[in-house]
Amino acid sequence: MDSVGFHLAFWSLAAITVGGALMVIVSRNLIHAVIYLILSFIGVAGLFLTLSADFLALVQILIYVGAIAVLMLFAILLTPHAIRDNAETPMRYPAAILMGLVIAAGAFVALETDWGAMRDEAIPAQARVIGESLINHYVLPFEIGAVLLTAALVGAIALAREDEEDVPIHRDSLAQESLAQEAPGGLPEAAVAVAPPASGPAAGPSSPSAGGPSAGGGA
Amino acid sequence: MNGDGFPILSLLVFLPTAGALLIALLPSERVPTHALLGALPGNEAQRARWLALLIALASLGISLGLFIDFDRSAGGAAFQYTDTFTWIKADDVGFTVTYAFGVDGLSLPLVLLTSLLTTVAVLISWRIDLRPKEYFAWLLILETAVLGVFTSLDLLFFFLFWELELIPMFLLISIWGSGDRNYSAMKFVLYTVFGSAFMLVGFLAMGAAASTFDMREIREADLADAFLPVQAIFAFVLIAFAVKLPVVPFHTWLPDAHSDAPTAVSVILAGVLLKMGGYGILRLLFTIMPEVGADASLSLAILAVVSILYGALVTIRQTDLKRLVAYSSVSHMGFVLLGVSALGVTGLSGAAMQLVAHGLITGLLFVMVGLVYDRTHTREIADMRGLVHHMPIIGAVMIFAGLASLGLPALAGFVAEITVFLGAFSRHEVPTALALVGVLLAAGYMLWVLQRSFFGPRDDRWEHLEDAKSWWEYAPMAVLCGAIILLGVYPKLVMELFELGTQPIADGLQLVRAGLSDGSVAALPGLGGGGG
Amino acid sequence: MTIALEEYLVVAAVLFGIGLYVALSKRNAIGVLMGIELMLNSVNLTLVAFSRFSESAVALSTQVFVVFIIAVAAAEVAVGLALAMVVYRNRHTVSIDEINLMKW
Amino acid sequence: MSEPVPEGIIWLIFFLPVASFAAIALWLRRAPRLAGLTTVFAIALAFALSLYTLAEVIGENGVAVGFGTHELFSAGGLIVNVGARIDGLSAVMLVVVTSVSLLVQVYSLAYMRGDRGFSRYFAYMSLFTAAMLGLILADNLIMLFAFWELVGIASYLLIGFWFHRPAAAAAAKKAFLVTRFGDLGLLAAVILIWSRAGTFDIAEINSDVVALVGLGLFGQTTLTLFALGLIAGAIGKSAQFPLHIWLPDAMEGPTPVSALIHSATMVAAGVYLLARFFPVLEASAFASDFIAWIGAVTAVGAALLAVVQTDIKRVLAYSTISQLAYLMFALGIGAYPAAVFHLMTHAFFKPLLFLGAGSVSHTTNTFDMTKMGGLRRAMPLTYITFVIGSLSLAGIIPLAGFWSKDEILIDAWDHNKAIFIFGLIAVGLTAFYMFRVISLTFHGDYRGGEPPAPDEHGVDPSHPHESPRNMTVPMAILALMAVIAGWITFGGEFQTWVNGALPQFEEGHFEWRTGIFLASTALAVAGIGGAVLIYQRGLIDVAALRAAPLVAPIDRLLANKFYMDVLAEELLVRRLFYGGGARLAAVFDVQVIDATVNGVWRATFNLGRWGRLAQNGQVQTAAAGLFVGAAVIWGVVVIF
Amino acid sequence: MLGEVNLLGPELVLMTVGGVLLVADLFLRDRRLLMGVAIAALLGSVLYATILLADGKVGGTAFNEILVFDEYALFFQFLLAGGALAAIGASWETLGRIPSRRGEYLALILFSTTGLMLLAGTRDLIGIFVALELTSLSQYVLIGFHKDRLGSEAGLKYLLLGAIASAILLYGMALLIGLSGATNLGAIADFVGGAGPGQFEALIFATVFLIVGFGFKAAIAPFQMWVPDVYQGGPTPIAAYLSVASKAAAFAVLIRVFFEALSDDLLSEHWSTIFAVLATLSMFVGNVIAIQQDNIKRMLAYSSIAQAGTIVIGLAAISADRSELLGASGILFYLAGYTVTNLTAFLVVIAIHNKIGSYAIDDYRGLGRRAPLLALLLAFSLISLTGLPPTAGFFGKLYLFQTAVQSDLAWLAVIGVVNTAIGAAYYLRPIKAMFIDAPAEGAPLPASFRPGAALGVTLALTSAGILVIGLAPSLLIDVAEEAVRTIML
Repeated sequence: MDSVGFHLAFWSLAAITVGGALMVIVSRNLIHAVIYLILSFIGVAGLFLTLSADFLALVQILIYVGAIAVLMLFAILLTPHAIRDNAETPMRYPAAILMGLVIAAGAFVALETDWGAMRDEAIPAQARVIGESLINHYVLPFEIGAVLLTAALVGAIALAREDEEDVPIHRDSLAQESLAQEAPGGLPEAAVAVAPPASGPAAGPSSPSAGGPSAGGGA
Repeated sequence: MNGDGFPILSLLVFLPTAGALLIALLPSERVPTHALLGALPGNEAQRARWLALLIALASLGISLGLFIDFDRSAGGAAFQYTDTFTWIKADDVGFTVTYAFGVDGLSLPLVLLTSLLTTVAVLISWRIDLRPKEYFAWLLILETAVLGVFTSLDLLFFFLFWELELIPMFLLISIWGSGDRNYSAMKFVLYTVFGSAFMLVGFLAMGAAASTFDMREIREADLADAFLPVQAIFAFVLIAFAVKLPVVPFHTWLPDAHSDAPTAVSVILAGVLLKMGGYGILRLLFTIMPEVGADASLSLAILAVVSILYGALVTIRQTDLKRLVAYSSVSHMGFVLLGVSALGVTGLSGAAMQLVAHGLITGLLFVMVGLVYDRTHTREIADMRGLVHHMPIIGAVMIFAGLASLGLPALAGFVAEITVFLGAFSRHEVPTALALVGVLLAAGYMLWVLQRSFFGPRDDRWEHLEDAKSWWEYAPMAVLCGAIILLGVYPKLVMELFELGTQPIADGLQLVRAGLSDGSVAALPGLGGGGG
Repeated sequence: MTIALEEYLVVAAVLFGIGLYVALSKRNAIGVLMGIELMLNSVNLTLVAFSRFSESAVALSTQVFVVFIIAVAAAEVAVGLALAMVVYRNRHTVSIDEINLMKW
Repeated sequence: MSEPVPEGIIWLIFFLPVASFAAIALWLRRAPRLAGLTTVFAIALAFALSLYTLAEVIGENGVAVGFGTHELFSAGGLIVNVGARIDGLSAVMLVVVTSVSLLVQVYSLAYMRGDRGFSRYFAYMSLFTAAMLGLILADNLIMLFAFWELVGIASYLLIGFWFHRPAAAAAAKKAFLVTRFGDLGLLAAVILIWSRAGTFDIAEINSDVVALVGLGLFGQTTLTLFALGLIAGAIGKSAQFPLHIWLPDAMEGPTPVSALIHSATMVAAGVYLLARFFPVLEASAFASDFIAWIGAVTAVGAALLAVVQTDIKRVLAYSTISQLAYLMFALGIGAYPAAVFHLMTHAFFKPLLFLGAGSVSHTTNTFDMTKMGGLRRAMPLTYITFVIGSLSLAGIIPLAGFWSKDEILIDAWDHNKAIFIFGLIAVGLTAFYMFRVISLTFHGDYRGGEPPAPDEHGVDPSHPHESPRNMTVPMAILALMAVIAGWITFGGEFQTWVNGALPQFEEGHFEWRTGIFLASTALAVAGIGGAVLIYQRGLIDVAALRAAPLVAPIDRLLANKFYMDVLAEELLVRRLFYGGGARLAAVFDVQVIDATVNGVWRATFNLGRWGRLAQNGQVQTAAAGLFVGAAVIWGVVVIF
Repeated sequence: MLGEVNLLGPELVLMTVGGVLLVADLFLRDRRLLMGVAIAALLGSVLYATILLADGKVGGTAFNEILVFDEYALFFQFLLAGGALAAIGASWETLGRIPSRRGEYLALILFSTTGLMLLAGTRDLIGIFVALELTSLSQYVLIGFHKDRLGSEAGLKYLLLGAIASAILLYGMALLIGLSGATNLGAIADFVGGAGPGQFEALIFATVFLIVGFGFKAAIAPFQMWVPDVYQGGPTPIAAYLSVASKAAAFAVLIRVFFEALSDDLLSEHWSTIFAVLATLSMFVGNVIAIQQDNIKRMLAYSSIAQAGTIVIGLAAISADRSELLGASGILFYLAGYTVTNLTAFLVVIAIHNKIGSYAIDDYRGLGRRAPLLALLLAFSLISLTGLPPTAGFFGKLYLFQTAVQSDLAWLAVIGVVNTAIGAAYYLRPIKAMFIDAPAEGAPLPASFRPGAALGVTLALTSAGILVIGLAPSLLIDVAEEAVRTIML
């Protein structure tokens, strides 16, 4: 790992990774930010390669770049009225301090810790070994992971699709919102309290409640 | 011997709760008549109060029976009628709660006082027509809690009852009270919880060190290697009792709670709840940690004197009749602390006697103030004048109560106060001498208030007032007056028991003091080794 | 100088810090999600670095772990974006600082 | 020891009035006539038994008859007993109290007729008599103190008997509080002696403890403190300077009450107490001197005040103070038998005077002498008895008052010349103010009395008339006693009986000193003559005299009762205590203690108000919280 | 192989039925049936666990020691199943609002419960992570399930924060794995026992991040900020579920990780202080801010933060010497009592909201007269939360405070009891509103206050639980001790 090429590869990939990430911060356009994010992901994938984790690098590219980043782009496109300037909140100052602290602490730990003996060679034949491991040693997490993905899928669909039959629970009203913006004295809960009573409990499952105008879903 | 086998104390303690449940389950008038329940006579309020009276009388009967049957011989110093089983047991870790009831000479009179005053409270609440079922149910649950405090022999069991009393009190004050009742009820609860919070830590530390919470065993245990210094445990537990007693400066909940509570609750509050503090000091602090008690004696005496004098001074300035009586309690309960600080049988018995005497007398005072308030609808002393003209009987009993309160001989308060003084003087001369002034001040505020509100010319404003005329008004007055006179004329009736009950405590203290004086020869006089 | 574990870990730490900053400072909820992804990437990098260098039996485990993390990250993003869409439908905004109907 | 008197008899004396009190309180509230008769009957019986007791005790030369004690209760080392002690002193007192009480009750039957509180009155009177008898009988300090307090309460109730009068209610309270101030001293003495000597028994204290002091085994200081405590109690009860201020006000009570309680019995209890503990007083020189000087000052001071009063009962009240002061200094200078003797004679002529005053007011509706005058024609019997009483009080030979006063003066001459001078001055003043009263009340022209208040019972005062027989007969009997009661001194037996109460037996004797007789008589006659000349003959214009430049300040001083009442009530109680200390405490309670409690709560509450602001609903704040939390934990690790 | 899968049975039942529900959702809408299936699944899971227990399978491990079926896990399985049952029982009304997605809703609850159960029964960091994410993801969706303004906001907040917390947790795990070279808790424990001085800093760093990650789930301050918003915005049954089940599992995994993996003397010395500080912070933050709340859900949310702080007292006590068992069993006992108590409170809140449509405490005025039973039950649960007798909360607090005192943390117990006093201030508020205040003018006045059958039964069970634990805590204490003993070894 002392070869010049390796050095070059490591440093450039590190630069890409970190630089991409930094550009996510700096970039003034959300779409650009996603692009830089992808760059950073690719950098990480490259670093995986330098660590002989070929399979993971592949997965990294596939999932992060191919799925996650793309999802984000879609999401950005689907929220046309939302701001796109990748602006920052006033939290950026404390965030910067925390960032500094975390990096310092992480670097300190990384550099000062006795990490024990070092291995010379990477483990071989990774894709197959990992696969075997997944269905042997880690079959339980694997199973759970499958359920997790199912749950996420189902959940995302359940959330994303529009259900006209839903009976809204919170009556949205202007009063509620205005109250929410007030000083601590005026509480958003008060608005909930003002809401008219819910429909009778006997209301059938498929019959929408008669109580209150259903203003919940309107986009 | 004494009722072996039959859990008479469990019956006594839980009978009121059972009665409360029964009352709560009584049909209210809104329920259509039931074949069986519909046959019950009277309306909701009538049924509730008669049932409550029945239960209260039953528990009074049991208490009286115990009082008569109690073994007063020298061998009777131990707890009697004990009723014990291990309730909660966490193996290995010493978290054990014993279901343990028992009475000795110290607690029995207080048990009797509790059931007596509860009966009085039920009677004096006869006219409650706001949610009567709930009212009487809570009142009876309150009785259970107080009786439980006086009879439990396990620290955590004691604590359980101690806390149990909060909820009924909170509701009773804030639903049926007057004035700023929510504030007062909340203040009462927060104060008490605050105090008992520290008590709990103290208990836990004791229990952890002794690996038992049983009072009878913990007394023998060595608390020296507790997780807290013994002094800290003592101080922690004392805070709770000082709040309850109350000791200045932990007293400000008392005037608020008293003056805003309904009459019956004021009676219970002054009559028995305050007593829990004094009882606790005697039963727990001095019994379990005599060495610290002996060390703290002077501090307690000083606190007592401050309470007595300061309480009396503040009392004099009160313009509200009920608040005045309430503040007078602060002063009078200072005598309890003074007696306690004396460490000897005399002082301790005097303190115990003061508990009972104050319970009866202040109970009566609150009954009277309540009757007056029911009629005048004001508690402002300045608004009252010449009430005796319109209510001769109430006035007379009020005067009687006032005189009893200022320590008139032949009445219970005198016996208690003089015993306290005699007991305390030999140990704390200057504090006791100062405390004497409290007697004068007590006469001052009592007589002054009588002069202002009961004497003086007729006032046309009060022309419409009626004197007491119902049996349920007479009965409490008669019973309490009778008891006050009886104990004043024949104090041996309970003093005998108190002597029996405080002897072991005083012995423990004596032993420690002997140890201390021996230890004073050693290099570290301040830290007498573990007593017992 | 040898490129060894420490260097990777430092890079990962820096990446984590940047991710943190992004997550804590961006107005757009999707921006926050990006920050989270950066943090997760940093974790992945750490794990893979351990897998490569660490002289112990977990070389494989760490890589498996990374697989799981990537899967979970994807799932999280999916659900997160779905929720962001719901919020957008309700409020026409995904600005984090405006999503504060409930507070105090 | 043989028992000349069965113990039952003694207790019966005590329980008779108790029974009458209980009977009235429980059953006879609405039967006033019966209530009055019950009381009279009970006290008459008690009187008879007292006479019997006295006779038996005389048979024993007045030496104490002991009975066993009965334990009331015990608490550790404290054992409180109940027991009676009969000796010459208490037997005499029993007779005095029951006899005066009996006469006063009879008088009251008429005097209080028609009062709405008739039954109540007799109940209180019974209670008082019972308590007084208990006080006399007590063989130990606890019991004595208990009855001491009960007597005070009975006095309180009776002074405030007409509670609808604000002045009466206030006077009752004042009386109780001022006496209780002194009672604190007594209580302290009780506590002190028990903690040092371990006994309450009067006989033990008088003999054993005093003997121990003599042997140096018991602290002299302690004994002095004990004696001072007793003196404090006595000063309060017997209305001596500076605690005398309650007695004149106490005249707001019904006149028979003043006659019984505030002249003959309760106020004499202070003297009785000191007489009981005479050996203790003797053993403490400081205490003796102290009480002697208190008495001397009070005797003259009160007599001076009596001179300027216009209210007949207030004159008598100050006179009582003055006479009791005589007893005090008599005890102080060691004239124990003389003091008891004067106590007895005073207990006859002073009630007589009060009853006379009551008789006068019965027809004039007032005690204000400026509204009386010339009553001697309308009320001859009252006039005669009143004059007899006054002469006796003034110490004119051979009336009872002379003999007792003379004895005191003789002892004073022997022991302390300065105090003797004070005593002589008091004699002159006494004669003067009494005859001032007689002149203003019975001589001159009738000035019309006071019409009755609309809501009170009363008669038309325009035509004064003699009082009914129920009133005059007791007065006559008392007048007789005021004449003859002093004659028992001649053989010295009385002194012997009384001495019998002391641990060491001492034969009593009668003494006669012509010089002192002449001096006191001269002063008395001068006083009488002066009063007659000034107030009857109008020799000096009193108003002009009082306005005279030299006299005026003195007059103002006297008119304001030496400013004692103002000092005590206005300055000490109202300003310093109520407006100062108590106010401070009350303000402190609200502004500091309760404010702190509420402040703690409010602080918690506000903490929540600010704290919740951190929960600003922003995801990123919450996220920052995660890292801040991590940093905090890290910090904790680093620090600890 | 079946032997291994056998131990996974309870979870497997849930996962399977969850899948079935997802499918059934496509053509079934009968909420009674769907609810029945979900409840049956939970009961089946409990039954399975009971059979395993009876079969002597307790103590076994499976899947290469990733899954462990010990009494500790079993305890939590019962507890979590109970929490889930209550949540489902309370969801009748919620289901009525989502006619087209009932299956998903129920399935997600089951999945989430699966994740929580696995969290308590996993001894491998990877397993823990995946289980945690399974439960979290399901919960994010459930919170936002109503897709209204508050719900979606709550869901998004929860997700973003949860993801950040996960990232932190993962960073800590990664470092721990790198240090120890193992993912199995036992192996990590071996490493920690022999950790060198050069590794200590990193170990602490990792530990801190683990605490943050788990503390987030357990709603310990200062990682609590999501709690009130999420509870308020999400469907109330889910809020109830989060407040008990999620918290319980978080503590389960905290105890297991810290006990089994990180119980080295040098380390645990620090934990004690850390946890004591966190406990103090949580109790004060929760209690003090709760006083200010007017919305009962928000109030209960803050209360749950304070309660978490109380539980952390137990963690601090474990870490201090001598009373390891006491602390852990105290936590288990408290959690059980807290579960029934808080569920009761939430269930009543749901029942009342179903009728009056409000969560405002002010709208509770006069309920004592109009709905005496519900009001009494709410009062009872609040009394238990305060820690007054005769309730589960009373003994729970007693037990935990004793652990603190025994572990030389008397000061912490003092803080705990002072907070009990502060807690009384706001717990009494709804009681006061219901029983003391007169109803406001024009307040909604429904005639009948009967909760639905499912809600009613659940409510009866949970409130009975409060009383039973309050009157006879011994049984539960024994069970808790037994459960803790298995992870002590």
